[in-house]
Amino acid sequence: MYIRIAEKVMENPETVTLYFSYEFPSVPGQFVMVDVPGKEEIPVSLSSESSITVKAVGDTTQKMLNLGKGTIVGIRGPYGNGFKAVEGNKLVVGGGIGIAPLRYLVRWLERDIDVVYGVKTVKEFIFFEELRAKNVVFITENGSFGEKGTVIDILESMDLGKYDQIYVCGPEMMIASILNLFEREKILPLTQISVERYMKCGIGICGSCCIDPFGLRVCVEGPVFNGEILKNSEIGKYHRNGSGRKYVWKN
Amino acid sequence: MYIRIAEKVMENPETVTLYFSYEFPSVPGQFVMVDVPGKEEIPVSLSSESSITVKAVGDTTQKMLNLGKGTIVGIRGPYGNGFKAVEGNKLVVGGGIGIAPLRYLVRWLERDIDVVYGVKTVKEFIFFEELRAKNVVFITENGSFGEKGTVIDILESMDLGKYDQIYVCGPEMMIASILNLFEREKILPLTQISVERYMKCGIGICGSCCIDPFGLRVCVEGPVFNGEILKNSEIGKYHRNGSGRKYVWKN
Amino acid sequence: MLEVRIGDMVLENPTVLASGIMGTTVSSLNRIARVAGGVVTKSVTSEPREGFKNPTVVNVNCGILNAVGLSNPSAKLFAQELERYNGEAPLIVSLAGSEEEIPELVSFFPMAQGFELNLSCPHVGSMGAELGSDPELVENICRRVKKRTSKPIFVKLSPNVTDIVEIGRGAERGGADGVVAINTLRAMVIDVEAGKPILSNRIGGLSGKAIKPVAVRCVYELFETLKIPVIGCGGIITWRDAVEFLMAGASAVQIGSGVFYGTSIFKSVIEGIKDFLVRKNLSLEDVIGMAHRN
Amino acid sequence: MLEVRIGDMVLENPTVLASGIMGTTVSSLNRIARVAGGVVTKSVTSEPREGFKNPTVVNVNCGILNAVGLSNPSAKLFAQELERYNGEAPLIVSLAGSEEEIPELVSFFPMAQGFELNLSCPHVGSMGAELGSDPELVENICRRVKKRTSKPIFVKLSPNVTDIVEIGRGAERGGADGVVAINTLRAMVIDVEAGKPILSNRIGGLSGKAIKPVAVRCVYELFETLKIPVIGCGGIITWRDAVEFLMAGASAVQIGSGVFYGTSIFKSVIEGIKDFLVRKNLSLEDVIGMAHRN
Ligand SMILES: Cc1cc2nc3c(=O)[nH]c(=O)nc-3n(C[C@H](O)[C@H](O)[C@H](O)COP(=O)(O)OP(=O)(O)OC[C@H]3O[C@@H](n4cnc5c(N)ncnc54)[C@H](O)[C@@H]3O)c2cc1C
Ligand SMILES: Cc1cc2nc3c(=O)[nH]c(=O)nc-3n(C[C@H](O)[C@H](O)[C@H](O)COP(=O)(O)OP(=O)(O)OC[C@H]3O[C@@H](n4cnc5c(N)ncnc54)[C@H](O)[C@@H]3O)c2cc1C
Ligand SMILES: Cc1cc2nc3c(=O)[nH]c(=O)nc-3n(C[C@H](O)[C@H](O)[C@H](O)COP(=O)(O)O)c2cc1C
Ligand SMILES: Cc1cc2nc3c(=O)[nH]c(=O)nc-3n(C[C@H](O)[C@H](O)[C@H](O)COP(=O)(O)O)c2cc1C
Ligand code: FES
Ligand code: FES
Repeated sequence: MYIRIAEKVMENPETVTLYFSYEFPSVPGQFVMVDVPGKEEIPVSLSSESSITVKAVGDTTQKMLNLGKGTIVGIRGPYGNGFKAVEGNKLVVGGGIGIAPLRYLVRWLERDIDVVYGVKTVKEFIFFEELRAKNVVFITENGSFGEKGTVIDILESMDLGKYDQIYVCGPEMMIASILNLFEREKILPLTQISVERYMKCGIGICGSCCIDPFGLRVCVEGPVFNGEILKNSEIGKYHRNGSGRKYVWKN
Repeated sequence: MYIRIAEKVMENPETVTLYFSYEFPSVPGQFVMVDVPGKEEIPVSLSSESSITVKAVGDTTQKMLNLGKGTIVGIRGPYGNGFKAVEGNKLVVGGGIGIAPLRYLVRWLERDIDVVYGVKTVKEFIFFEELRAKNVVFITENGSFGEKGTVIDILESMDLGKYDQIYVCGPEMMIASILNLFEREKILPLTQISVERYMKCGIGICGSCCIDPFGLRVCVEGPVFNGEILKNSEIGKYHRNGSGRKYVWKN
Repeated sequence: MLEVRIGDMVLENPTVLASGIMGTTVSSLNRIARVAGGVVTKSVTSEPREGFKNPTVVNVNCGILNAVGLSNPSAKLFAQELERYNGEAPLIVSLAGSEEEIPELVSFFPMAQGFELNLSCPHVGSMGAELGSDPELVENICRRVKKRTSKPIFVKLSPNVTDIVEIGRGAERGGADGVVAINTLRAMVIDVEAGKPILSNRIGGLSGKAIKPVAVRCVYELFETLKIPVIGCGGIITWRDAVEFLMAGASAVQIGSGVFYGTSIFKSVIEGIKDFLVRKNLSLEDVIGMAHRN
Repeated sequence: MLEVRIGDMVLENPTVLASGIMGTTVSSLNRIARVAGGVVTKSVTSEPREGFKNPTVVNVNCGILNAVGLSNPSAKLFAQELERYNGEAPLIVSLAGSEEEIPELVSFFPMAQGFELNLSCPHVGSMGAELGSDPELVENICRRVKKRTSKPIFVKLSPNVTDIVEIGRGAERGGADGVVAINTLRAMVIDVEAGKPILSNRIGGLSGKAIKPVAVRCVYELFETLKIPVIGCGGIITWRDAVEFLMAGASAVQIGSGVFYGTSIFKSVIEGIKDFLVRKNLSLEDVIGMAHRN
């Protein structure tokens, strides 16, 4: 599908939200493959029914920051499983750009949600006004706003036992620490964690997004997995690039 | 679609009705392409929602007489436009095996129908019991049953003006005479006449069933045409074989 | 706005009826000529051909499979048929046969405005292979046909070759005024209930939706190398399909199996192309070959 | 009931995972091996290859178009990966590269139970053409690989040739234990809004539903001439599709794009074939090549 950018919002100097005048039939946690003119096609989560939010980390994402309103981009999807809604108390945990799909999730879950949202410095916060209306703990590593520390620091200080479900998205090292914490707390089964892997097809055939040891495809069986499935997986240990070559995460 | 012959009824020594345990979504006048194992694929009208009735005139039709119950035949279709129902007094005119689609039509129209049905000798009548329950004039050329003469003879003696619609199917020479008669009676616009042409695809692409001068495809725009369209056409004059070569009808 | 010129031939719009589709009688050609930019007849041979037994044409998943077997009443009888052509769009007569036969056929058709050489028939002599898979043969046939006529000639290319561009080059060297890509893909469908191929000829040619990406690729490759115009054909159903072919480099497009969806397909493709050009503020020339420039 | 023997290789059932589909990591191969009769890995080369930029795989009408570009982490790294293969079905390693490179790759894979030679990559030296379009070259490569291994080897055939049987014969002469037909059809899809080909590599390979009739025809033709087994591949989604291939002469079938419909496709094809055999009171041997006898 080729679709025009209807609106463009710079969330911070390195993050943009692109709005389309089209609502993707979707649930939060699902992603689309976005073909950026002149650059590559990359997977990006929906940050609402009709938007994506991208942080510039390389060539393609940088280019996306500079796409003008009205530009036509190629979009395939939505793909993947997405988050599942549950009844009861819910905690949403986001780190960095990982807040993008969680913003859609928070809108969708509507109530009984606490949010923990950590970034490095205050300038990185996005969807700030929207989230602030919710029950949110803002965290910065340098203490420039909200609590000082990492998301893990805060989670360790919280009573996680009171939540019926915990939703997580963020950098892989944060997820790795969270998996350890949740294991210690014996709450892995109550978690839904979104992860990222290198993707080509997005539709479950090329195999590039498979994670060890079960060969689960992040694009089909994921990107949202139960914490138990991820605990003894490659997540936090290594990942693969487009050739399938393994790269061990440097902590 | 491949479908099993559920029931087989010999209507007379050279005509068989094959019943399938499947009701074709169809209207009377539509036909199917029937692929007879070991022989050719030929067009045959539906004689009910779930049957075809075939007269042995050559290799393939002869073979069909001998197909056993349970045999699997290939069927494509239903194709073509079929008859249209109208309100009011209806006359159904059949000659020879042309009664096959008309039997389905008579069942479908249900009421306000007169039928004129002519054959050469009494042995040729098919669906006799079923039709006799209706208001039918049976005709034989040799007078062995019913009125003696041709269908035309009888039609000429009737008050055709009282009918709101006249449906016709039968041998091409009969149709040619009927077209002349209807023209004289100025009732061509009130007629629906089913014709036959050599067919290959049945789906409107090969062009083998096209009739001059408008290039109408019997398999798509037909086989049922308004009499006005047929009046100055090739019908009754010539037809083509599989190579497209013209053959002038010998009267 | 949609007029195209291919060699000396002017088409009012870039849609052309493909060979073998409603091309057996002049009245069906007349019918399509009222809308299409041009019409190509069913391929004709010097001798009459009954063709294969039915089934000869069947619907398959995503397309149509056919093995009609070049049925035609002979060039002589078909020429009589074509005398009543209404002339509402250029008439292209499709010729088939051996290297010797094809050039002989030209003189039968004074009413033709061009000829299309269908070289996808079995090569007399070298069993099974097609005339159209030998670039030298293609070149020679073109030369011989060109000697017989000053009207534009087009070579209909088969996709069943290792390198379609090589064959296209042969046509160009031989003086062809354009190539048409593509004819059908060799294919087969087996009925699992009957345990045998559905077509009486077993192997047939696949057309329709299924072959469009192959056809677009062929047009793209030919456009890159050839100087003569390329006419696209294969799986065109909507205006989008047609535009894809134009962007790949086709100067015009032929529609075959798409007629299954109705003879109004020409109208809808034409209108769709028009709307597209207006919406994008482009001319037809801008669009032709655009994918090579982007 | 569904066991097949191809050369020395015994498959518990005739469904095999096609190369390049979920074949990059051993864990995904392990996953499929639990159901399928065999698995083929992603093609591997001597040097690591990043492959083409995304988009490399897109859904098209009736199929999938891909130009992944043989991305792989190199034979050496991939062999390390495969050490953890669970052995639940024969593992066939797909090898790609030049005439010289391919035979060298064999020794990296002691865990392989067979090799598939993917000869559809550009022929080093003769620009653009594929190794797999030259029967002599195919014969030579097979001979060279056979010298390195006593395990069965299969040649994956390209349909983008004038005569696939000729290539199959080359493989047979070279000592191949079977051929796999077919790899993807050269194809292209252009996005009309952007005015350019969708794949970053522009031209890609078409797979899925669209190519099934072409693949069935190839298998049929190969079975008629070759003595070695033919493995069918191309557009298999349902058990009916698989049976069509068996009837055309395939001893086993590979499933690629069909995995799009779920990894359970193997199970459903296997169960469907079983039901069919029971219903028709036939053995697998009865069905293989049946369309040639009917
Ligand atoms: C399911 C999923 C959802 C995502 N959602 C978002 C989102 O909402 N917002 C956002 O900003 N980013 C998101 N990403 C990450 C985003 O895809 C990468 O940031 C982007 O691909 C980087 O491309 P680049 O060309 O700018 O950088 P590059 O310099 O090419 O790559 C930077 C890093 O991005 C990753 N990456 C590159 N290409 C791919 C690819 N094809 N598939 C997966 N990862 C890749 C690699 O880890 C690479 O090292 C998501 C990724 C996945 C898998
Ligand atoms: C729309 C339509 C509906 C028909 N409905 C019936 C029906 O309900 N019952 C019935 O008995 N017959 C019907 N027919 C006629 C039937 O198709 C022919 O009788 C049959 O094709 C003869 O085939 P054969 O091999 O037995 O004889 P052949 O010896 O092959 O042919 C005898 C004659 O049948 C006609 N014929 C042969 N092949 C075809 C073909 N492919 N398409 C059209 N005509 C052909 C030709 O006029 C030929 O001269 C219908 C025909 C058409 C076009
Ligand atoms: C029933 C049928 C008959 C055909 N007959 C011919 C023919 O006589 N000569 C020819 O060159 N091509 C013939 N073709 C091929 C078409 O002209 C066209 O090249 C092909 O079908 C691909 O286009 P499409 O997908 O639009 O149908 C025939 C195709 C069909 C479906
Ligand atoms: C994404 C993708 C990647 C592929 N990679 C390879 C490959 O590396 N080697 C190979 O021989 N075939 C490769 N193929 C071709 C498939 O193995 C198969 O031959 C083809 O897709 C036709 O089968 P299908 O219609 O079942 O997919 C690939 C196909 C796809 C769709
Ligand atoms: S991206 Fe291809 S399988 Fe997930
Ligand atoms: S039978 Fe082919 S067009 Fe009517």
